[in-house]
Formats: sequence, C-alpha cells, structure tokens
Amino acid sequence: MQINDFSVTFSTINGSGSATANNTILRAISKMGVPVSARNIFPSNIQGLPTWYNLRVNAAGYKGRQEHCHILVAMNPETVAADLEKVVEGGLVLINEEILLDELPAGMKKIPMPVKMLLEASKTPTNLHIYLANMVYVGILAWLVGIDLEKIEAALQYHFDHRQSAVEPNLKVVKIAFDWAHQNLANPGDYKLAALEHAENKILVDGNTAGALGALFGGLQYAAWYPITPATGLAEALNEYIPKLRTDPQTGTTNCVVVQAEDELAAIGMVVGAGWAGLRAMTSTSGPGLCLMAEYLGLAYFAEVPIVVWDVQRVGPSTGLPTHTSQGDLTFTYFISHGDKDMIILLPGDVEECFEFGWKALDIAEQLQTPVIVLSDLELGMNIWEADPFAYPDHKMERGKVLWEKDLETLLKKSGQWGRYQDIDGDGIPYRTILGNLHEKAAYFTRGTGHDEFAHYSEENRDWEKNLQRLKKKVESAKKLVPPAEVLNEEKGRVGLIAYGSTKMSALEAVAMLNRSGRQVDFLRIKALPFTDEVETFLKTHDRIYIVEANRDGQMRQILNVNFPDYAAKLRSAARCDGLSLSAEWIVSQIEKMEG
Amino acid sequence: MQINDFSVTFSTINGSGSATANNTILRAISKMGVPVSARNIFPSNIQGLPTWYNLRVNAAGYKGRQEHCHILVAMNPETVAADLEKVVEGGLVLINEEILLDELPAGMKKIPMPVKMLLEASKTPTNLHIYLANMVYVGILAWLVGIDLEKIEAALQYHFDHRQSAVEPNLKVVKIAFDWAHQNLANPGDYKLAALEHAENKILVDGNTAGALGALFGGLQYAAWYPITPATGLAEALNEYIPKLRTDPQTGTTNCVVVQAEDELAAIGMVVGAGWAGLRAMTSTSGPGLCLMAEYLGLAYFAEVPIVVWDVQRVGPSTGLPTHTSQGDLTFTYFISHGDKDMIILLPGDVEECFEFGWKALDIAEQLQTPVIVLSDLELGMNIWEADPFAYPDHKMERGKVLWEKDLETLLKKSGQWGRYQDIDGDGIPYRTILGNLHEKAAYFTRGTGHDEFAHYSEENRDWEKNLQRLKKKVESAKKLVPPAEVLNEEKGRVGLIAYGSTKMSALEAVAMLNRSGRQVDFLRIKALPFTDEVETFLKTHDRIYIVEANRDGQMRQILNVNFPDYAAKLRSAARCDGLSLSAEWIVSQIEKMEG
Amino acid sequence: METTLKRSYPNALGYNRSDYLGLPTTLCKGCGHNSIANMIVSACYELELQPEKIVKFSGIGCSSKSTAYFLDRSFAFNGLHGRMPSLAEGALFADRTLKGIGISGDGDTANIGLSQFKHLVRRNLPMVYIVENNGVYGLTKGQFSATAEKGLKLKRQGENPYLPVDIALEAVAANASFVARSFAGDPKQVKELIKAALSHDGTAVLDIISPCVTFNNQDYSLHSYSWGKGHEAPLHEVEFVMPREEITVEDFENGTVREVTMHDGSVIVFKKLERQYDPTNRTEAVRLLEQAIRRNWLITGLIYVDPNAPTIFDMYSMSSESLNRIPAEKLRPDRKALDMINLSFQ
Amino acid sequence: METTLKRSYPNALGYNRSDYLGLPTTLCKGCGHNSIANMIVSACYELELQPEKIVKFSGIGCSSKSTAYFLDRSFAFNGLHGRMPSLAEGALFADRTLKGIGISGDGDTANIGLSQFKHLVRRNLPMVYIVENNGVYGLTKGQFSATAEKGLKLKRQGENPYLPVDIALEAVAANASFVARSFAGDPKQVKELIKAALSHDGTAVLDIISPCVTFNNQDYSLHSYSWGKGHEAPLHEVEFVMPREEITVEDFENGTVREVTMHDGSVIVFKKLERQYDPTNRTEAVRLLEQAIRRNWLITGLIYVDPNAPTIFDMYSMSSESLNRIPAEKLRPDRKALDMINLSFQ
Ligand SMILES: Cc1ncc(C[n+]2csc(CCOP(=O)(O)OP(=O)(O)O)c2C)c(N)n1
Ligand SMILES: Cc1ncc(C[n+]2csc(CCOP(=O)(O)OP(=O)(O)O)c2C)c(N)n1
Ligand code: SF4
Ligand code: SF4
Ligand SMILES: [Mg+2]
Ligand SMILES: [Mg+2]
Repeated sequence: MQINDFSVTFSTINGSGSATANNTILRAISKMGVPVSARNIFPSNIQGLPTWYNLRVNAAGYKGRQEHCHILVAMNPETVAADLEKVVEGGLVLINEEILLDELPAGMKKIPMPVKMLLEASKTPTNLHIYLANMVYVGILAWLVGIDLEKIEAALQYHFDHRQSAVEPNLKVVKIAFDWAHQNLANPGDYKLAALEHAENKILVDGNTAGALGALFGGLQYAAWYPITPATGLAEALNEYIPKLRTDPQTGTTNCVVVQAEDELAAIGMVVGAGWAGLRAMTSTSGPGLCLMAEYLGLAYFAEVPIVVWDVQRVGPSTGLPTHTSQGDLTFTYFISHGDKDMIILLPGDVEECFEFGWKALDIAEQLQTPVIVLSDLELGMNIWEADPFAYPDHKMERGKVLWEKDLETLLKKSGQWGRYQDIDGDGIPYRTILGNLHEKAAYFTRGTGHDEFAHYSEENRDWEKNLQRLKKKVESAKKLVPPAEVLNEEKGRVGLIAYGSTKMSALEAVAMLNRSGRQVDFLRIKALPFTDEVETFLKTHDRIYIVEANRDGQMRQILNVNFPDYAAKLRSAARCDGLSLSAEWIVSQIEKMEG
Repeated sequence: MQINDFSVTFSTINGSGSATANNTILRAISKMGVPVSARNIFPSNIQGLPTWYNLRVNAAGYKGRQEHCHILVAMNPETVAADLEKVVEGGLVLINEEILLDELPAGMKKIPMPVKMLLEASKTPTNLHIYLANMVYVGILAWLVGIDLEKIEAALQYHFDHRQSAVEPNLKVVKIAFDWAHQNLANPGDYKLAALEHAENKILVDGNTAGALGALFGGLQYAAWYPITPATGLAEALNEYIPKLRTDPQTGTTNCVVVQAEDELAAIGMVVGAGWAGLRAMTSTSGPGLCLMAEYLGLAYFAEVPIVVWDVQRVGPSTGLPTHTSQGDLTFTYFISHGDKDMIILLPGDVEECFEFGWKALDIAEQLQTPVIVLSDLELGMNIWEADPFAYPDHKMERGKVLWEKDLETLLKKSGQWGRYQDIDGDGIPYRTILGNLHEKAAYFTRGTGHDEFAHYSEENRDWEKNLQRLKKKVESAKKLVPPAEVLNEEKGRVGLIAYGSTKMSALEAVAMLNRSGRQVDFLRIKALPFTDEVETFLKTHDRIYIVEANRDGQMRQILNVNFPDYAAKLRSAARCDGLSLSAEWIVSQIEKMEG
Repeated sequence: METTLKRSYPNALGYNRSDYLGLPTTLCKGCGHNSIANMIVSACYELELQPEKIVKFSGIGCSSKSTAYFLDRSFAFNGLHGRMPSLAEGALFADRTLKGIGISGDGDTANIGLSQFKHLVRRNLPMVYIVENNGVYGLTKGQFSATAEKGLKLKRQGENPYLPVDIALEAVAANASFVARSFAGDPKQVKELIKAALSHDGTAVLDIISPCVTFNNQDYSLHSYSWGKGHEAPLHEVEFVMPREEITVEDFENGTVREVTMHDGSVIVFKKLERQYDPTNRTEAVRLLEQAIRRNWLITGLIYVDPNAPTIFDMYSMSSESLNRIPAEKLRPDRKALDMINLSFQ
Repeated sequence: METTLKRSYPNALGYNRSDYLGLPTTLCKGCGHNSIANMIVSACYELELQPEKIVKFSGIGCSSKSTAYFLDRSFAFNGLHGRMPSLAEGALFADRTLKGIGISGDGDTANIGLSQFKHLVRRNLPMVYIVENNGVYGLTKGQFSATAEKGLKLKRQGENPYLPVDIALEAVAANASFVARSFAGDPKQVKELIKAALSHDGTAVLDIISPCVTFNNQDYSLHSYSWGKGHEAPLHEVEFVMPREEITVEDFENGTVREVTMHDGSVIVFKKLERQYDPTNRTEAVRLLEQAIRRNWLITGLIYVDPNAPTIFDMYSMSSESLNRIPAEKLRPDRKALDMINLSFQ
C-alpha cells in the first residue's frame, strides 16, 4: 500500500469541462494537508481533442513530473490504449464503462465506471450531464483513495464561488458515484491518502496569476500586451486584480493601466515609452512575441529605459507546440537584439518566486535602468501549484536614480552640471530626469543613435566606446541586485548538479534519489543572469557538473561556457525538449549513464 | 623617403562631391599597379557634415586601417584641428588656403592649396566650382606623390563613363593644379609612388556589389528587401545588374525578381515564401532589420525552407552608428529566434569572398534546406576594394533534394511512400516537393507547428523530439558544405590568432608584425559556422589563442567557448568596437599586452 | 439554389467533390469557419479547378488552421500570425499558373497583420484573400480583435472601447481591385463570391462574417449568427458564370440584371435588389461602406471590382515559364558575362 | 499675415521665440522638413505653451531627425523606424498635462509604420502626428515610399509601379478625429493647422507635403515644391483663435466664415473659398479625398474634425495626478490586501 505517494492521470477531451473536476480533486487533497501537484497536458485547440491531467500526491513534497502513473482515469476512448502504457504494473484503471477495451495489460486492475447510469440516477438536468459526467470520476476516485467528501464540497464551493445552484448538482453526482462505488466495488486499497497537518495553510495558484500579483504589489503602473499562449493569463490576471488592488475605493480611479496592443512590436514600444516616462512598465509574451520585441529591447538597453518583459516559454522553434512547456528561449533572450548588449534575466523556480520576482523585476529594472526579462514557462505559468502564501515584499520600492525638479536643482548646485549619461557613482548607472519635470535643465533627447554623456548626438568613436563600456559596468552592478543562486550542499570535489526555473522541481528530487542511491550530488539553483558569485564558487569546487534543463541544446550550459571558460571543460549537459517537463527519473538516468 | 607605403586622409564635407575626387585617386593609383585600399568614414546624414577618406598605399598589399596618416588633405575647417592629431611626425598637410590655421604641430609640413584661385584660373563654369574644388587636391596630390596624370585621366573616363563633357572640366582643374604645384612648390619627396607590374589586372569593387553579383551568378531568382544603410547597395546592385545578366536579350524577359517590401518583416516573409516555392531567394539587411526577421528565420529553420539573408553589419546595439562598421551581430545571429535552432553563418573576408559566398550561400541553403546568413559589414560592403577578378563558380549549381513529378514517381515506386520530413539518407536532410508539382502525392502541408515525418500535424512528444534531433544532424552535414577555415602556419604549442570577416585584413598584418618582432604567431581564419574541423585542430594544437574581432563582447570567442569547452580556457579575446575597423597596430598592442 | 446538388457527380475535369476535401476539422462545432471551408470545397469543385493547381496560405488562428480542412491535395503554407501576405507574395511568383487562396482571421488581418494586408492589396497580387471575421481572437480564447464593435462585452475582457476596423473599407482605401463582404450564415452567397474571387486577376478580398460560437456569438454581437441573419443587407444576388457556360437569365426571373466580365472571360451576374448599386464605381463603394458603418448595416455582396487593374505580375517582364522550373543553366550567366563584369571594374 | 512679425517679443508666458528653438538643423538646405520645424516653433510660441510641457516623439528618417531642430527645452524620444506611435502610447499616460508632438516620414508612417499609425489613430491618443511627406526615403538616399505616385521615376530605382497610399484617407478610414493636409511651401497654413492640432483633444493627423530637395524635387513629382505650388487647392483659409482671444472677423473681409469650437474652447475659423466644405462631416471627407485622388488635387486645409470624440484617456478612470509622480506608498497595496489575496487562494 502506498500512502500519500502516488499519481493519477485523468485522460479526457478538451472543452468537456474536465478542468472543474480535476481542480476540485487537487484542491480537496490540498485541503487534507497532503502535498499535491498537478499538470495539464492539453492541445492547441479549443474543443474536441485529447487532454490529460497528471496529478501527483507526495508526502515529501516533490512536485516533478513522473513518467508513469499509478491510477488512470480513462474518459477518452481515442487515447486509452496509449494511456495504458503509462500505468505502472499493478496500477488501477478507472474507466468509463462505455469505452470498449479488449483486455488490460497483466497486473492492472480495472474499475469500470457506469457514468451514464450514475448521471441518470442523480436526477440532475440532462443538459448539464455533459459537464457533470466528470463528477462521476471525482466521486469514485474519492472513494478509492480516500478523499474527504467534505473537502470536495469545500473545493466545489470555492470553484463555484459559493453559487449553490452550481455546487449542488455537482456535489450530488460526486456523492452518488461515491456511494455507488462504496456499495458495489471492493476497494483494492493500494493507493491511499491520509490527512496531514500542514504547518500553514497552503495556497493554490498558477504562476501567471502569481507574476501578475507580484507586479501589482511591485507598483506596476503600465502594462501592454498581445494575446499569446501560455502568457495570456498573466495580462488577464492584471485586468482581474486592478479593480481590487489598484483602484481607489472612494474615487474609483486607478493607477495602473493595461493596454491590449495590436501586436508585440507595439506592446514593447508602449512599454518602452511608459518606462521612459517614469512608469513601472511591463509586457508579457511567449517566444514568437519575444522575436518581435528584439529591436525595441536593444533600444531600451541602449537608451537605458527600465522595463520588464515576461516570457512564458512554450516549445519552439517557430510556432512549435504552443501548449507545451520548455526552457528553450534562454540563449535567444541572453543574446537578443543586434550589437553588443547585456540582458538581465530572472528565472523563477516556483509560484512563490513568480510573485517575488514580479515585484523585484520592477525594482531591478529601475535601479539599473535597463530591461529585465523574467523567463517563466508554461509549466509554471499555466498550472495551479500548491504554495506558501505570498510573502509581502520585504523591501521598499526602489525607484532608482531619478531626479525631479528639486533633486536636479541640488545636483546642479553641487556639480554645476548634469549629464543624462554621466557615470557619477562609478557603477555605470547614470541619473535620469523624467518627462513632466519642469526644471528648465531637465529635458534631454533620447535616441538609439550614438550620444555623449550629455545626451547630445555624437558619432565620435570615443564617445561610443566609452558609453558602451560604461553600460557594461551595469553587469557588475546587476550582480548585487539580482536574486543570488541557491546552494544545497556544497562539498569540494563532489559531483554538482545545476538547474533553474521550473526544472528545479524534478532536479531536487533527482538529487535526493542520487544521494539515496549512494552518489553524493550537490545542487545549485540559478535564479538570475548575470551569474552571482555562488555560481563561480560552485563551478570551482566541483569536479563534474551536470546542467539539467528542458531544451535541446543545453542552453544554460552554453551560457556557462561563455562566462566561465576556465570551468567549461567540467560541465556536462542533461538536456531534453519534447514538450514535457523533465522527470526526476530521466535526470537520474542521464547522470547515471554519464557517471558510468 | 617612403615608396609605395604611406597613407592619406582626405577630410571633406559630405554632399560636396568629394567621392568623385577620392575614387579617382584610388583608381589611378590602382592602375599604376600599386596595391591601394581606402575606406570612407562618413556620418549618418545627407549633406553638410564632416567626412573622411583614408587611403592607404602598401606595396605588400596590406589593407588594414592605420591609426595615423602620412598626408592630410584638409578641406574642412571644422575638423582640421582634430585631423592634425592623426598625422605622423614629419607628415604633410595639404590645406585649402582659405582655412585659417594657427600653426602646424612641429615637424609637419604645410602645403597650402589656392583652391579658389586655381578654379578661377581653370575658366570652368562657376556653377560647377563647388564640385570641381576637390579636383584641385587631386592635381596637387598627384604632383606630390607622383600619380600618373594619364592614369587620372583614365580614372575620370571610367568614373564619368566617357562623358567628355564631364571628364574635361575635371581633368582641366587637375592639370592646372598639378602645373601650379609643379611651378610654385618644392616637392618634399617624402612619400612617393612607383608604378609596379601587377600579375593580373585588379578590379575595384565594393562588397555589396560583389555579393549581389555572386548571387546573380548563383542563380538568384527572388530578392525582397527594405532600404537600410549599409545594406542598401546590395539590393540596388541587383536592380542594376539584372537587366545585364538575367534578362533574355531576345524577349526582354527576366528570371530574377526584386521586390522592395514595406518593411523587413515582409521582406523575410516574401523570401521564405519564395524559397519554399523553389526559388533561389534572398534578402539583405542590417542589424535593426535582422531583429525584425527573427521570427520568420525560426520558421524557415523549422519548416526547412532554404533562404539566404545578408546582414551587412553596422554598429549596434539599436540604431547605433548606422554608417560605421562593426562585427557586432554574430551572437545574435547565431542564437536568433526563440527555441532551439542552428543557423548557418558565412563570414566573407574580402570582396572576392563576397562574390563567392554570394553563389555558395544559395547552394548551401538549398542543399541543407535551411536559412544561411551571410555576415558582411559596412567596411567590406560599402568601401571599394582592389581585388582579383571574380572567379567563375567552380562548381555546378546544387539545388538539393528536390522531387519533381518523375522523381517522386520513382521514389514512390521504390519505397512505396514519401514523407516530407523523412531522413532517408541519414544526413538529416529530407526530400522536398515544390508547388506546381502536379503529382497527386506531391502536396504537403507546411507549418511552424509540430508535425511527423509525413508533414501531418502532431503534438506527440516523440514526434517533436525526433524531428528536432534530425534537424540537429544538419549541423554535421553543414560542416561538409560550408567553406572550411583557412590556416596560415600551424605549429604545435605556439600562440594562435583567430580572425574572421573584414578583420582578416588587419589580422594578417598583425601576424606579420608579430612574427617580425620575434613572436611566432599562427593564424586561423574562420569562414563559417558551424565550425569546420580545422578550427578544433587549431584550438587543440595551440597553447594560447587570441580571437580578434570588432565588437565589444568578443562574440566569436563566446561561440568558440560554447562549442569547444575543452579548449575554452586557452582562449583570449582582443575585441573592440568603436565604429572603426581594427588596426594591425592595435591588435599587436593587445597581444603584446596580454602575452606580457 | 440547387447547383450544389445538381453537380454531385464528377466535374468536367473528372474530379469528385471529395477530391477537394481536406482533413476532418478540429474546430468547434458550429464555427463559421467550417462552413466557409465547405464553400471553398464547393466553389473549387464547381469551377472545375485541379486541386494541385491551388496553393493555400494562412497566418495563425482558428481561421488560419482551417486551410487544413479543405483541399488536401493542394500545397499549403501555414505561416506566421499576421504575415501570410508576404509568404504569398514570395511563393506565387514561382508559378503563375497556380491560384492562391489565403485564409486569415480578423486578428490576423486587422491587428498584427494590418500593414501586410494593406500592402498586399496595394500590390494587387493575384490571389483570394479571405478574412474569417468573428470580431474576436478565437484560438487564444476570446480577446477583442480590431474588428470588434465598440461596446462589445466579452468574458475576462470587459467592454471594448474602440471603434472597429472595417476590413472592406481598408481594402478599398488601399486601392483594392476586388472587395466583397459576406456572411458565413449565407453559404450560397459565400460560394458564388469565392468563385468570382477565384476568377479575379488581382487580390480579391473577401471579408466574411464568421461567428465564433465559443467566444462571441451573443445575440447582440455584430459577429453572431442571429445578428447577421437579422441585419444582412445584400446588395444584390450574385451568380458566377464560367467562361464557357451560358448565362441563363431564368435564374433571375425578377429584377434587372447587371454583368461584370472578368479578366478570364467569366461573368459575374448581379440581380439587383432594392438598392441600385454599381460595384465598379470606387467613389460609390467608399460612400456605401461609410454609410454602412454609420447605420450598422451588414452590407453583403460584391462591393467593388476592377477586373483590369494591373497586377504585381504586370510590373515584371517575366518569362511565361514557371519560374521555379527554369533549369540551372538558364539561371547562371556564362563565363563571358563574368569576364565583361570583371572588365567593367578595371 | 503679420501675426508672426507682430509677436516677436515675449509671449504672455514670458517666452521669446528663441526659447522654442532647437539645435541648428543638419538637414539639407531647402528641405521641406526645416520649414515645418520652423512653423512648429512659431506655433508653440504663439500658442504660449511652456516648452517643458511638450514631449517630442519620432521614428527614423530625415523627418524624424528634425525633432532635434525645434523645442530644445522639451523632452524627446527618437524611437524606432515606423514605431513611434507605440512609444507615445506608453509615454503620454505618464502625465496627461503634457502635449505630445510626433514627427514621422512617409516611409516611417505609410510603409513600415502603417499598422502602428492606424492603430494610434484608432485609439485617439491626444497628440499631434505630423507626417513630413516627400514620397521618398530621404535618409536612405532616395527609394520609393508608399506615398510615391505611380509612374514616379527615381535614380537607381526606376519607375514606381504602385498606386500611392493616401495618408489622410487612411487616417479617416481608421476613425481619426482630426485630419488635415498641408504643404511646406505654404508656411502660414502649416502654422495655423499646427496650432489647431495642438489644441485638439485626440490624435491630430497632419499630412504635410514636404519636398525632399535632394532626391525627389523634380518639377513633375507630386511631392516637389513647384508641383505643390501649382496644384495646391486650399479648402479654406484657416485661422486659429485661442480661447481667450477675440475672433476678429476683419481678418476675413471677404467670403463667409465658419467656426469649429475645440474641446479647450479655442476656435478654428475657416474662411470659405470657392468650394463649400464642411470639415465635421466624415462622409464628405471620404468623398473629397477620393475625388482628390482621382483628380490629382493637392487639397489642403482641415479635412475632418470631431472635437469631442472620446480619447484613449476617456477609457480609463485614471486619477488626475500625474501618473509618474504618484509616490511609492500609493502604488503598493498594503499587507492586508495581500492577506486577503492569499486567503482567496486557499
Ligand atoms: C507573434 C504572435 N503573437 C501571438 C500569437 C498568438 N495567437 C495565435 S492566434 C491569435 C489570434 C487569432 O485571432 P484571429 O486572427 O481573429 O483568428 P480566429 O482564431 O478568431 O479565427 C493569436 C494572438 C502568435 N501565434 N504569434
Ligand atoms: C528597421 C529599420 N529598417 C530600416 C531602417 C533604415 N531607414 C532609416 S530612415 C528610412 C526611411 C526614411 O524615410 P521616411 O520615413 O520617408 O523619412 P525621410 O527621410 O524621407 O524624411 C529607412 C528605411 C531603419 N532605421 N530601421
Ligand atoms: S474558438 Fe471560435 S473561432 Fe475557434 S474554432 Fe471555436 S468557434 Fe471557431
Ligand atoms: S535628403 Fe531629402 S528629406 Fe533628407 S534632409 Fe535632404 S532634402 Fe530633406
Ligand atoms: Mg477572429
Ligand atoms: Mg520620406
């Protein structure tokens, strides 16, 4: 018997409303205090194609994807044969009894679900049956693994925002199915839940919403965007929360604006305009949109405009697999736009960090006066994750070196002059005025062409070189501002493993598995580029280092090679891109293969 | 006395017609058989700002930029003070006598030119004086360094296409100035030309024209472009030569089309459409335009469409210095577009190679069914260089794996099936049909989304991975097709120097200088990415390797790090970007500094 | 109309209607785009076109997906969002004997693709350009497109604050040579207009209102079935007559008839309804569209046509061979040509 | 008109004309763009605007460079080619008390920037958008732009095969609220129209024919000085009257007078010429532009205005504070708000 450690795959058809059923199960289990996670595998399509939901219960809190499941809930006749291949030996198959199936592979147990019969028995309105059908498996699964019906009710109440007209029929079907199973089936008892006490009340939220909330608590004032999967949810969450969080209840006025642009060329242009004008500004997109932002990102870098860009990655190149996850945009982002430049990149590893980096990115952008790109992905962004409640920003808003009328006057009194691109503090970061500043010395001319320290047009070779060298200094300044890499264990001479972003989830588990199997592996998680000091130390102190990532070319390894030629020979790549997040099993297998 | 080894800077104002005078001098010297080179330093402006022309005479054939000049021709009062700083001790200053100048730095000799007086004396029409003024310095310089007047006449005949009405007044002024100098000045005799016998008749041509001609001899059928400095000349040369080279004299019909697109998004789209439809297709642009091509380049890679993109580099990031040269787009090009992909990059080092790669790029693109990007730069593209006559392609046109009706029928008979993305030959390159193929099995669906070997839509993880892994194989196939790197000397354990593109010119000279000074340095010139085998061998066999390039970040070194982690620690960067091409002096100074 | 039924046997070229089919659709049931795909099948079948002689282009969106759901035997390129026009502008030069059909959405055309759309039209590249216009982004799940009417309310998006882009007016302003509007709920008209468009020598823009049943089919919405049915104001009844067919005026018992002869000799026959409308008069077309906007009419029919406007191909003196079949020998100039060039640089 | 001369002393705000100057121009002598820059200086001086209250935007081109040549005391952003509109759409939200002036070229607006231009107009962002229209790419040395007339011949380019894009018609089609056309050779009209545009609450599009003396000033060219002088057909004489000024009808001894009151209380006074023209009627405007195209008229004057069209700002309930001056405390919600949010996810 496996208690609090198993996984369930729900195989359904999109547009059939299975999301409600699946989320209900997720929330109910979470409410039992049992660590749970889930990911949606869905097609780029609106209605009628296969969709899967992989739910994992793990007392130790590991959330990585697993290659196999213990329980299959089969609602889609088209895919059932393939679905069965993913079930472990001895697994359970809950199957809509209308699906004809020759025979189960040896060792699996079949639990047929009389969906139609139970729906009829429920006496719920027939026009709702198409949606309620999924509640049948909720009920039977609840009985099978032991999900509290109370928690299910609570989850439904949550889902339907306490609209009883919706809660009731759903709950009714769940209960009828539960009762039917209880009365008619023998519970194999292989996989069971046991309620636990969580230290704190966990929240359930997707990364896009978390990022949007982070930005709103970061004082975001202007967002422009263009719809694209899987980033759309981020902008839509802004729209949803602005009335709640950024609107004056008295006057009804708001201090955050969201504009749906005509395309990504315009979205980034708007954001650069807003950032230049002193607004905290951001846009969100995915790979194809990022391509269209390349030129304006170069201008923002060169003209020193603070902006934040969220790239919620999906599988590329090209349109690729728009509804599947990957970490494939890293090198493109790092080297985006023609000419020499440096992009600051943040790499959130969970929804807590989506929130945290949501506000930090705005601070860092304004402090450095440069674009900051947050690389999330579909895995993080579109799935609902269990997490600790968001922590209120532990630091005041940093607006960077801005001169309003009085500040400028003071500076002028002190130094006699002010130049928009003067490196007064030696950190590469100049002082800026902002439009609306009415001081008669405040205005300056911003351009993408060469200029001197006083923002005057210049094609002088020395001016160009000096300016670009100053900009390079910002990289050093950035290292002090971006979130430092996180080190888990560090002992000289051992094997190291590096991961980042959502791959953290499986990587942590892989490290544990390797350690359990007797291979001592240390772990480093990169949270940002440029690399903070911990990264070099980690590379220095380890003999062989595996970089684990969800892309084909080992893009983080490539960037590590660029930055640390002295250690490049020690680096090994464990990279893969097939649209799924990496599993701990796969990571372990790769490392075992390479370690020999 | 320096014979056939000196340089002259002409300091003028743009829009004043000095190009005619300067090119006349260049051509006349070339016709004397003396190796000569020249670069134009000009502002991003149409009329009225300072412009320089740096001409270098060097019997050994070195063409790199020099930090100083021996002779200054000063026609612009605005810049004369700064211009003088670049003149060597003992240098000569030909100066329009109307320019007021306090005193020359010690050791320089001043030769005042009575421009106005000589123009009047010439009795040429006054309305032409503004253009003819520059012919005064042609005449005086000719007297000073000994340029054959006959060759000057020939150069003027060439320039004005034998229109005597134009040749005559110009020649008249040249002669009057020459005679005046002869009669009134004492020739210091420090810098002199002596006619040489060239083995062959050299040609004078700019890299953009060379690239366009290469493409036309490569069977180019479709070009779409959008104007941008410094790439414009390439498309304009296509327009110029199509009537001569690609038009049937009988029927007047042409088999090469050039479309001026509304922007670069459209230009690349058109070219992808044309390449897909079986036309040899290309576009030309510079950094900002390349940014706008990022997304379609990803599609072309993924959908396996052969196209050629010329990026004639200028200084970035952003609008940067549009009329100044750099090699700053390398990493962006290498990693362009989101997701995993591989771009084939060709790096011509002189106008001969602009021509050669012009046709080869089209062959390689069609052979590999993938985009090929040619990275030229302003230095190569917009300056007129002395070169050997273009060599006729030594290889027949390679159209790659194309199936017309009969081919498809044969294949179907043999294999029973054909899949657009099947790797039949194991080289990663599939067979393609082309629209207009009327075989009823010929049509297939091209898309940027996932597909299987038969071009059917697929979101299957395995299909995706398999396809992307096959695409990766093309990199190996590419290594056999791209121009191999060129090695000059190779001895184990010595210091190596690597350069590419137009930097070759100074790098070769730097190597010679270093060798002369007793430091033995070997040289490798990279001509393409992916790296051919010579590169790894070179890295392996040398202890320390300097990579010389005209950008801030040492971009080629970065890519070498990515590809050769085992040797990364041996690499050193000598990189600089200030809008000027690198000089041999600077390269030597860098290497001496690092070698200690 | 019985035409479809009457012809459900092999057409003159020997093709059955099924030879024009595509893959089974994966769009939502009831989506307007599906019915347009069906009408493309019928139109090509009735026009007796060889499927291999058609090339399909599209951008990205539910609409753009639908190129997979008709004409499986034709080449197709599903390009980038909003940038199908440039693809076609390259590809169709390769073989001028082929007919191009482009499918786009309103987001694809009027938002991200506005510039490419207008420049395509301006160049008058011979192809059919269909906008499956539902006022919404279907594939990304229901955001406003630029053709959504002011005041439209959508879940998660609130209320649309902007005036809509009128695709037909944009086409006319860009000097289009063929502009029609139709409604997916009126398949007969859609089919006849597609046939006319396919015979036009120039860019033929078809703005077809095509309801998105999942995200924008509220009764009050200007892109819904019920609004369209209630507000359609056809300019005329259209019938397309192939060059070798006889015009049977019987089809049009009542009312006066007007004909426009197309470049290829085919004829578009208009049966006038109440309105007197001349689709060859551009000033009229502009005025009509302007009126329709003010008065909320869903004007359908052929709005403007100039069968003889020069096309982009007229601007190049290309040989009549298919450009993509020209052998290598003809493409590479000979050695002598290079010698001359070299000489010219000396 | 003597107005310029009369006012060559400090204006009501105490600024001299020189306070509105920019750097010395680096454009070619005689370039139309220079004369427009001068008229912007005059208009701002006469309107008594505070230079610090103006923000300048531009794309890339000779035209776009010219933002450096007026109003040196104003903030300016010289952005990317064709993509100035989006910059302004972001920046102008920061402080609604500022006035935006955008300068673009015909290539910048009608080629690469067509989509951003049209969507800007559609959003009706309050700013002046001037197209310095010379039918050619100046800065890249003489290629055809999309406004070049069919048949124009340029060195190295051959003959232009396409019909031109009409910027004013494009603006009207995109639901513009203020559309005018003028000619750099008619500085008085340019100045009055700029003043009117600066007082308009919405996007004010000014399509100004501005000859490129270096690359497109051949007498027959529709963008040359001599053609413009010979073919200018003013719709009316325009005079702009500030809110607190009195309208002195004496200026218009002959002819009837029509007035349009702007959002800020200022008045545009039109003295009718031969033509009877009502610039508040969109249908008229469309018809006029269509006619002008057919007949090769260089119609100048105010073509269309709706002083009360809602602007993009009307769509957001923003506070009246300058958005970019709101202190951090007001931007970050408090801890309680986060607690509530966390609770809502449980
Ligand atoms: C550059 C880019 N941005 C965004 C997207 C995401 N996207 C896919 S379809 C679509 C909108 C489709 O709307 P429409 O053209 O109206 O087609 P419909 O689905 O309504 O038929 C968007 C924004 C994309 N594919 N590429
Ligand atoms: C993305 C991009 N493509 C091309 C260019 C090159 N470019 C600079 S100005 C210009 C055309 C300018 O023409 P127009 O807008 O008419 O201005 P004008 O110079 O005529 O005033 C072009 C194509 C660029 N800067 N950026
Ligand atoms: S979402 Fe709308 S547009 Fe897309 S397939 Fe469904 S009904 Fe059609
Ligand atoms: S090139 Fe033409 S547009 Fe540019 S500054 Fe000169 S005259 Fe003006
Ligand atoms: Mg749509
Ligand atoms: Mg122009």
